[in-house]
Amino acid sequence: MNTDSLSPIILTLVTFVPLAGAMLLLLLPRRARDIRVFALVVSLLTFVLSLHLPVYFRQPSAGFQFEINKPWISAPNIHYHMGIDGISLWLVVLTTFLTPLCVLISWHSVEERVKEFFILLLLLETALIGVFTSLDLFLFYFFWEATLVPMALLIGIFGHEQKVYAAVKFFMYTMIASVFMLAAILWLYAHTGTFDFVAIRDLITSGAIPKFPTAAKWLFLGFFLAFAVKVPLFPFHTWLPDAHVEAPTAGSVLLAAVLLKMGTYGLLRFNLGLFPEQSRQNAWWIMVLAVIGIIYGALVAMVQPNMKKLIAYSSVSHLGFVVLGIFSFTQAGLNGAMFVMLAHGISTGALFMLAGILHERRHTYEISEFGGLASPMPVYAASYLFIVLASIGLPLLNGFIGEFLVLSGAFQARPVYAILGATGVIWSAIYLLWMYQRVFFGKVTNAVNNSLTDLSEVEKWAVWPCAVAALVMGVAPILWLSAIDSAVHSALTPFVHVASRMVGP
Amino acid sequence: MNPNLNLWLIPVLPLAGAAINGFFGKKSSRQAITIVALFFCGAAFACALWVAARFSSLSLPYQEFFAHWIRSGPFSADFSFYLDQLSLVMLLVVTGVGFLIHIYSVGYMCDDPGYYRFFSYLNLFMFFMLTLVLSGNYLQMFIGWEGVGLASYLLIGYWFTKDSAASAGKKAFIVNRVGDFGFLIALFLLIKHFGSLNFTQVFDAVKPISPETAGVGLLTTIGILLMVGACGKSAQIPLYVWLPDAMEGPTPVSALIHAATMVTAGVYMVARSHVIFERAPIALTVVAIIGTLTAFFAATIGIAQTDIKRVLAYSTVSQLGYMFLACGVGAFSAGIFHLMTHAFFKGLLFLAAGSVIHAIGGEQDMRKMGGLRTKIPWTFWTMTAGTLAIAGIPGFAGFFSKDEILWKAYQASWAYWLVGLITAFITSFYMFRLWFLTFFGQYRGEADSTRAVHDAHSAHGHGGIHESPKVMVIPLVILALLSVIGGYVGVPSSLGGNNHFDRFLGPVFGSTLPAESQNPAIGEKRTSERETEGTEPKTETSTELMFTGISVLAALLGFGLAWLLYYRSPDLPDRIAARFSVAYDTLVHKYYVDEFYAAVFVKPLINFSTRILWQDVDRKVIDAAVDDAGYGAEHVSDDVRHMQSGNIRSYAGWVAAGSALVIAFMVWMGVR
Amino acid sequence: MTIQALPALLQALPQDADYTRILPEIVLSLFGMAVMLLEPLLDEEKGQKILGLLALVGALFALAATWCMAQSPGLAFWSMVQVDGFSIFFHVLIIAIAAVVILSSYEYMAVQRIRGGEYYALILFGTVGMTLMSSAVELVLIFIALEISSISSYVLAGFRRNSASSTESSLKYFLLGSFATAFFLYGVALMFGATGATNIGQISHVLQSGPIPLLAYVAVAFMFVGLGFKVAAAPFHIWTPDVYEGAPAPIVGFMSTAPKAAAFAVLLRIVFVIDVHALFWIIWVSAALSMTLGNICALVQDNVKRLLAYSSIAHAGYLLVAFGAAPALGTSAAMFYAASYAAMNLGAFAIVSHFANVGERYVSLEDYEGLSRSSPLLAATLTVFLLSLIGIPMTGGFFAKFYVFSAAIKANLIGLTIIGVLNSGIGAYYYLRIIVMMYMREARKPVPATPPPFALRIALAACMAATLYLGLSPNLVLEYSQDSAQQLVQKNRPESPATTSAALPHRE
Amino acid sequence: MSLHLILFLVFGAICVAGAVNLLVQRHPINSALSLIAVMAALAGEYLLLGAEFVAAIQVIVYAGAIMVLFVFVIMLLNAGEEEETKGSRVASLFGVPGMLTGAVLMAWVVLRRSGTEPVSIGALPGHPTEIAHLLFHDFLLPFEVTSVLILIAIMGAVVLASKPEATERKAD
Amino acid sequence: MVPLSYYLFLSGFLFTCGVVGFLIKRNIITIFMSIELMLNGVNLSFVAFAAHWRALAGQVFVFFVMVVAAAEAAVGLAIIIAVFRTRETLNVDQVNLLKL
Repeated sequence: MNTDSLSPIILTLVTFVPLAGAMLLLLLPRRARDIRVFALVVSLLTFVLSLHLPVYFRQPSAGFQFEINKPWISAPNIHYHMGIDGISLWLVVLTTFLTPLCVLISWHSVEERVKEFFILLLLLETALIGVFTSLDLFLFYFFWEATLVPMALLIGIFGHEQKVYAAVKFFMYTMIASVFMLAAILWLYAHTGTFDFVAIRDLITSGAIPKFPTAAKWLFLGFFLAFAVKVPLFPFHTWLPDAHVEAPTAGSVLLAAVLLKMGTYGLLRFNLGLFPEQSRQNAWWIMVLAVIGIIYGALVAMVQPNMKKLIAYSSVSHLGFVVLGIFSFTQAGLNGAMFVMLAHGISTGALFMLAGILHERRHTYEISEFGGLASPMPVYAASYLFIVLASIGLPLLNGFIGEFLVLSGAFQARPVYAILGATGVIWSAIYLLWMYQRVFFGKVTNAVNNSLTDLSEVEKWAVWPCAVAALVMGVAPILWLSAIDSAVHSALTPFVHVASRMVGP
Repeated sequence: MNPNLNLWLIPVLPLAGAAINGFFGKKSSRQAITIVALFFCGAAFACALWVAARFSSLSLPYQEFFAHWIRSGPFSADFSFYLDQLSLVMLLVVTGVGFLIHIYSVGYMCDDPGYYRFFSYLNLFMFFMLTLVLSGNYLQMFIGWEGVGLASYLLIGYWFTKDSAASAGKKAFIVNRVGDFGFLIALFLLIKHFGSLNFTQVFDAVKPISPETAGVGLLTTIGILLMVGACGKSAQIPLYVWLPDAMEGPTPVSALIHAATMVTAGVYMVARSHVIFERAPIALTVVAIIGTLTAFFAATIGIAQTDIKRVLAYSTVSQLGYMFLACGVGAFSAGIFHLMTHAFFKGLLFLAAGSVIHAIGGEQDMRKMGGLRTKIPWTFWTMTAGTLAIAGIPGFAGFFSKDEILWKAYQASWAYWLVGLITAFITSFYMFRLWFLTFFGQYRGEADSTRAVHDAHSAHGHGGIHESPKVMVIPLVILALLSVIGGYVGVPSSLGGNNHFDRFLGPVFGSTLPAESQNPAIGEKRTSERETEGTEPKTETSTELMFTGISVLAALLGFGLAWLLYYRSPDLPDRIAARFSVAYDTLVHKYYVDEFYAAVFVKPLINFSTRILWQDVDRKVIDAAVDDAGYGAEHVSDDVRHMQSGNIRSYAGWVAAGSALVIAFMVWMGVR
Repeated sequence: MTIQALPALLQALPQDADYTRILPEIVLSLFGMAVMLLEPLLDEEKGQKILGLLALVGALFALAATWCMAQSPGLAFWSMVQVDGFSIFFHVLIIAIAAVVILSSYEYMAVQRIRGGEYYALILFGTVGMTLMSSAVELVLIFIALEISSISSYVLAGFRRNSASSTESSLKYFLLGSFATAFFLYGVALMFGATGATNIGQISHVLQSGPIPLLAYVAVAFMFVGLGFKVAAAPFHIWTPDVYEGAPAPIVGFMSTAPKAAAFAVLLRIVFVIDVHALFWIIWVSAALSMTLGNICALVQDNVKRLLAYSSIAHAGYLLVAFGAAPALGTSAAMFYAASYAAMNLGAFAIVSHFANVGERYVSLEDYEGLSRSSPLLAATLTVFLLSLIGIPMTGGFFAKFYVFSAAIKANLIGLTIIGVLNSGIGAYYYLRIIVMMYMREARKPVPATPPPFALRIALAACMAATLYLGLSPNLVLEYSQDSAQQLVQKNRPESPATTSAALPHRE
Repeated sequence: MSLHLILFLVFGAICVAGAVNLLVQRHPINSALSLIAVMAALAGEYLLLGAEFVAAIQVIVYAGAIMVLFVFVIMLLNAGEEEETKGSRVASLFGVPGMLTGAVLMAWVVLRRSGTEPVSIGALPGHPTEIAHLLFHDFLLPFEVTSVLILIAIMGAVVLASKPEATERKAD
Repeated sequence: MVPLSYYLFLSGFLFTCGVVGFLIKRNIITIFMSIELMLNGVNLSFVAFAAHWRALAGQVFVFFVMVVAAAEAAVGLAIIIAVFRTRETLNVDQVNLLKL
């Protein structure tokens, strides 16, 4: 292994540096500026550390890397087992990439309880990274649940008018769904004696678990329900618009960009990884839900009067693509799903930042309040347009690659679904451009808007990295895909016979 | 084997220009912006010329790999470039006409506050268009395909404070997306069945397939889906609605994007995919029918329009229909030929129209023009050249190309020919109508153009009707020249030429069908073509000549009618319109297609989404179910807690009852 | 007595080891008496602190004594008490609870102006009863110990004797408690009738050496009623909310943890040592009912104490789930649960009692509005406890739940586990309401918020440390509880080494 | 029918009558007196079972000391006849029938129980010495622990029954 | 001779009477007396079983029960006094401040 000495502990570092930062932040005096700078430094440090991962990632290898496996609790056999493969690698980097931007975007928008805000943000980062790096089911669930609290608090404390409703709804919805996963995890532990993902997967593959065939159906559903709510797959999506609208900008960003990916990541890693047989059997209706999600999310997004709600519903639509790709069980579909996850993270994250910037100035998200903003805020308008274009899947920007791969993969598996899903290409253009037109074009109808200031330096630093990332991902997706491809290939190994059966005419 | 041409430079140069202007233009001087924009566009043109110069020494098709783009399992799509005769023609047209229009724009846009933005967009468009033209696979082509759509969106909505402009831009993008949907599905089919999107690989895989004659086979499906894409981009029925609205953009944009280059991308794509289409006769028929119908309908609409640019827009739609008709009957080279000549004369017409608009301070309504002949002579004369070219007056570029198409159409079916002929007549009519209305008679506009207009010219310092500056006139002249002589590269043999153009493209469109399985219809035509090239029978030539005569006659008739109605007795049209008010209204309202779309697709969709999906399904069903679960729990809670009555005796009662149950159960267990 | 009889007599006397094995109880009693005796001698105002300190020192000494006790495991006083890992665990737990309660009572007593000599003494004496419950293996002793703990609780519940609600809670607790005790006692009598023995070991031996008489079933039923009442398991939970609402807040913290832990210890001995399989379904239903009723009723409560009372019912339900599992696993899970529940619930009640202020005026949810602003640290601390009660990772509550459900699933109790996890999901709602009040709403009326005094801080720090420790590094406690559970289960049934999970009546 | 049985029935009848009377009487004093009668009769039953010492204690401690306390409190609080309040439907709808069912079940269980043999006076060595031996040897610990219980009871009674002081009253 | 079951019946009857008394009586003191009745019933069982098993432990148990009953009586009556002091009533149905 030709990696440097940092590799064995790098995942631990990346995961827990934000936590350590949060702890230190606790001790810092309540001076807002210091706290912001400190949070930024911590999150940047995490990002820099996380860059170690792609740099030293051994491309052709499909297994887990940077693994660390130490016993944590002996009695239930819980290990501190972390590791990443091509699938989780980029999600980790996505998280660490977005957190500094979240700090920046909150620079001025959070004026009260600054300390709490950044502590929660850093805690959330730790939990999110933990979700993606855990290879022990217990550890995974541990981090999975741990994401709930900071997120709910971010929404509930720093949110807008209906914040409490949204926070509670978010919390309860995902909490109740994820307990089913807990039950499934417990079942697996009870019958395998281990929480280790790899070990359980091997046991399942070798058919060594008694009673597994009868239970698998329910276990699959247990995992699926938790993930489906998180994704959110139609019809489990209604928490999302509320949560998004009420959340503070940084919360929305992380919620859309990373939290939702926990669901799709889970589907990919656990539902597909542990229950290939059941995944195959259930794929048809899950794909139906995904397609409904794509179209439904888009149509509902189209008619939203509230910018953030619109973006939220667009997430439902985009995540539908991801699920469609995942359950196509094709190389292209899964690659695409992974890529959509990342692309959606960047572009929707940026969209929420942009919406937040507007909210900071006008304290509203109502589209009808705006109009003609391109005149007073040209840079903002241009940045917004760029991100919108990325989001509607313009080639050479990040959205396209994923959608294309997903749809072509889905087309190989089930053409009709893919065709229906492909209408999403039209819908996304409709709702985003329509919204863009209403907000930015025309004359300034609302006199207040004339005096709006353009992007500040801090905001530029927050938004533009996303734009650059969107462009780079669109032009050189190969940088990402090469790592994803091999991981997906091995994830699909159990499905080879499925795929070959389906590709026929 | 082949020298490295570095084709990637050609698209990347304008991109650099766009980036420089986009990022730094705001603070740069106008001169700097102009220099950057023109330099990079001109450099691309120069490169194109350089490539053309070296073209003969290449073994074709010339391919150039630049970088990997997407790789997923066995599938991969790369940044690669593909050069053959077809793309060379397109390359030259795009860079050449594009460069001219850039020059023109310098004058036209000189007072616009968003000057840098405009050139940035324009350069960006060049980048995408060149990417489209030069791409070596369908996916990269799709980059350009979508990219030009984006540029079009940006440029149509260039004056974004105008609601109509913003809407038009959005409409263009969305309608194009509908077409792209078809395109994408076609690509998926290609991937699924051929595993690649590279032109060479796909075509090599398709070539052994015999033509599908019956049913909707794979290639037919692919063909039709590609045609759907082309319909969007090239504004064919039923997706043509965006193009007339696109005239909200600045006139150079209309000339460059919505006349000369972008809208022809569909034709280019169909021609590029001719290997597939040749094997899908049904798809070809669809192409031909769509082309014919579009040509006819758009032309009829053109009759009644009063906005000078809109007339030209419908004319563009109509001419694009011709090109598709050509492709549909298998005469791809004729289609490309018309594409080229059309780029010249329609670009010219738009620029000239722009010059007219410029001259009279932004007015676009022909009813408020008239008598401009003497005031803007350069514009008048160049416009005349363009009009003659499009009307199909012999000797001008449009004549040759249109004539070839009609002839090829006749060979496929007389119906195509007939409709095409009528269209030619109408075309001639409305073009001369425009010509007469604009340049002859009395000036009908307000003497002093002080009215607020939407063009940037409202702030224009120089009042009164005036000729455009040199920087605008020079491109006009060049294009006028091209409109006159452009047709001579492809003079059909029947007219004494030897059809250089057709021959030049021959290697591209040469029959790829396996000899034993030739489609009778196409096969025959092919045979006849081959004969035409060699020692063609006399009868064929004479028939062709006769048809040429007929079409010339139609053009002249059109001129005559226009002369009669708009020069001789200008009050006649109103009376006719009054007499046939229904028909006239229908034409004025463009057959109510926009209204139809709004009523059938847009409004129901919005209503459906708002009322049913959002308000009912999302809020009242799904979300309400979630909330009700919560409220339900609270209700249950409220009921259940009445167990806690506060009365000790009740509590004891619960305990007693509970213990009775426990005891009973245990007794049962014990007995069992 | 003749001199010859002396050796026999000496042998008949308790040995040193016997005293060592009840050393904590002795220490506690002595300190209790010391507090009692000292009280009249001290100044009324200033004496309170000294008495409290004395009680605290007593508790700490008792902890030390527990260490001594742990050095000599075995039976004492002719098979009255048994010192094993199990009882040591509960000794430490209960005494620690007492210490924390004493700490958190200082301020409360001062604010409520209650004179505290008897108060601290009662806590210490009550602790004696509870610790004895955990180590007693003789039904007589269990009964007496149970009564000690109960009667001291009755009195403590009514300590704010001017308050109607406090006396009412005391009365309700007393009447219903005695009622339930009578059931328990009847069960003991029947068990005695069925087996002729009152020692748990003997009973177990008798029951397992032959067919189980019908009377034993009934006896277990009655005993379950009594103990179910003590642990507030449905349908015998009904007293809990009223009593908890009326009783002084620190005492509620005490009552909801220590006597419960002790009662669970007894129940564990009865269920797993006597090992009556027939109880399985009753426990199943009771657990399911407790969880569901507790959680459902808590949803709409507006009084924090009452809300936490319902939550304690729910938690009793979760704990009961462990009883359905295989003995070794179930016991250790239940032990762990008791410990982490004690940590988080005590902490929560300590804060509630701090906020309650004079006359327990501020105990409604509304009063918690905007607390995160007026006293951020306390709010954060309470949040941690509430999160632990919800079962969020990094807290003891998460692990406790996880361990219980894991044990249950291992015993194939899938239905109960599903009910349990669903309940823990639903239950999150009402804890969340408190958090919402503190963090997401602004205060609408002034609620006096004083900084917590030193003693309370220590108490909170201890609870917090325990909660986090159990949540992050539960290894030590888990291993200990597993070992002692193993001992408990194995030692008493040498003749049936196989775990009973296979022999249990048809489980799902 | 032996004398033994007759005595059992006589004492039993008093017990039953007393218990029922306790329920029927409206005034607590009457109930208390009925309870005393039950306890006295029970002492008789203990004698029949050969538990002389228990019988004696029953009379002294239970019927004597405890019931005196009851009567004393009744007097102290001047408790009158109880009012008929409709307080609890649960108690009458679920509690009483439930308990009666339980009683019937119990009776059935007792009936089913095999191996019941009759016992008589003196059949058991209920001598105080032996009881003392048990109490001070085998049951030494519970016996000692009882002192704690009594201590608590005393303390509790003192705390709860004493008049609240002025400072406390003010606080509430 | 008297069968054991007779004693058990009597014991059960007393216990049941106690329970029923608890459920139907309104006066707190009477309710408390019902509890005493229950304990007495239990005691009878103990003594009967002690006779049955020839085991004195049952009788010893009765002593402890009596002690407990005495202790309970002391505390219970004190509580009743305290309640009476704050409520001025002995009717159990009116002691329902805490509910729901």
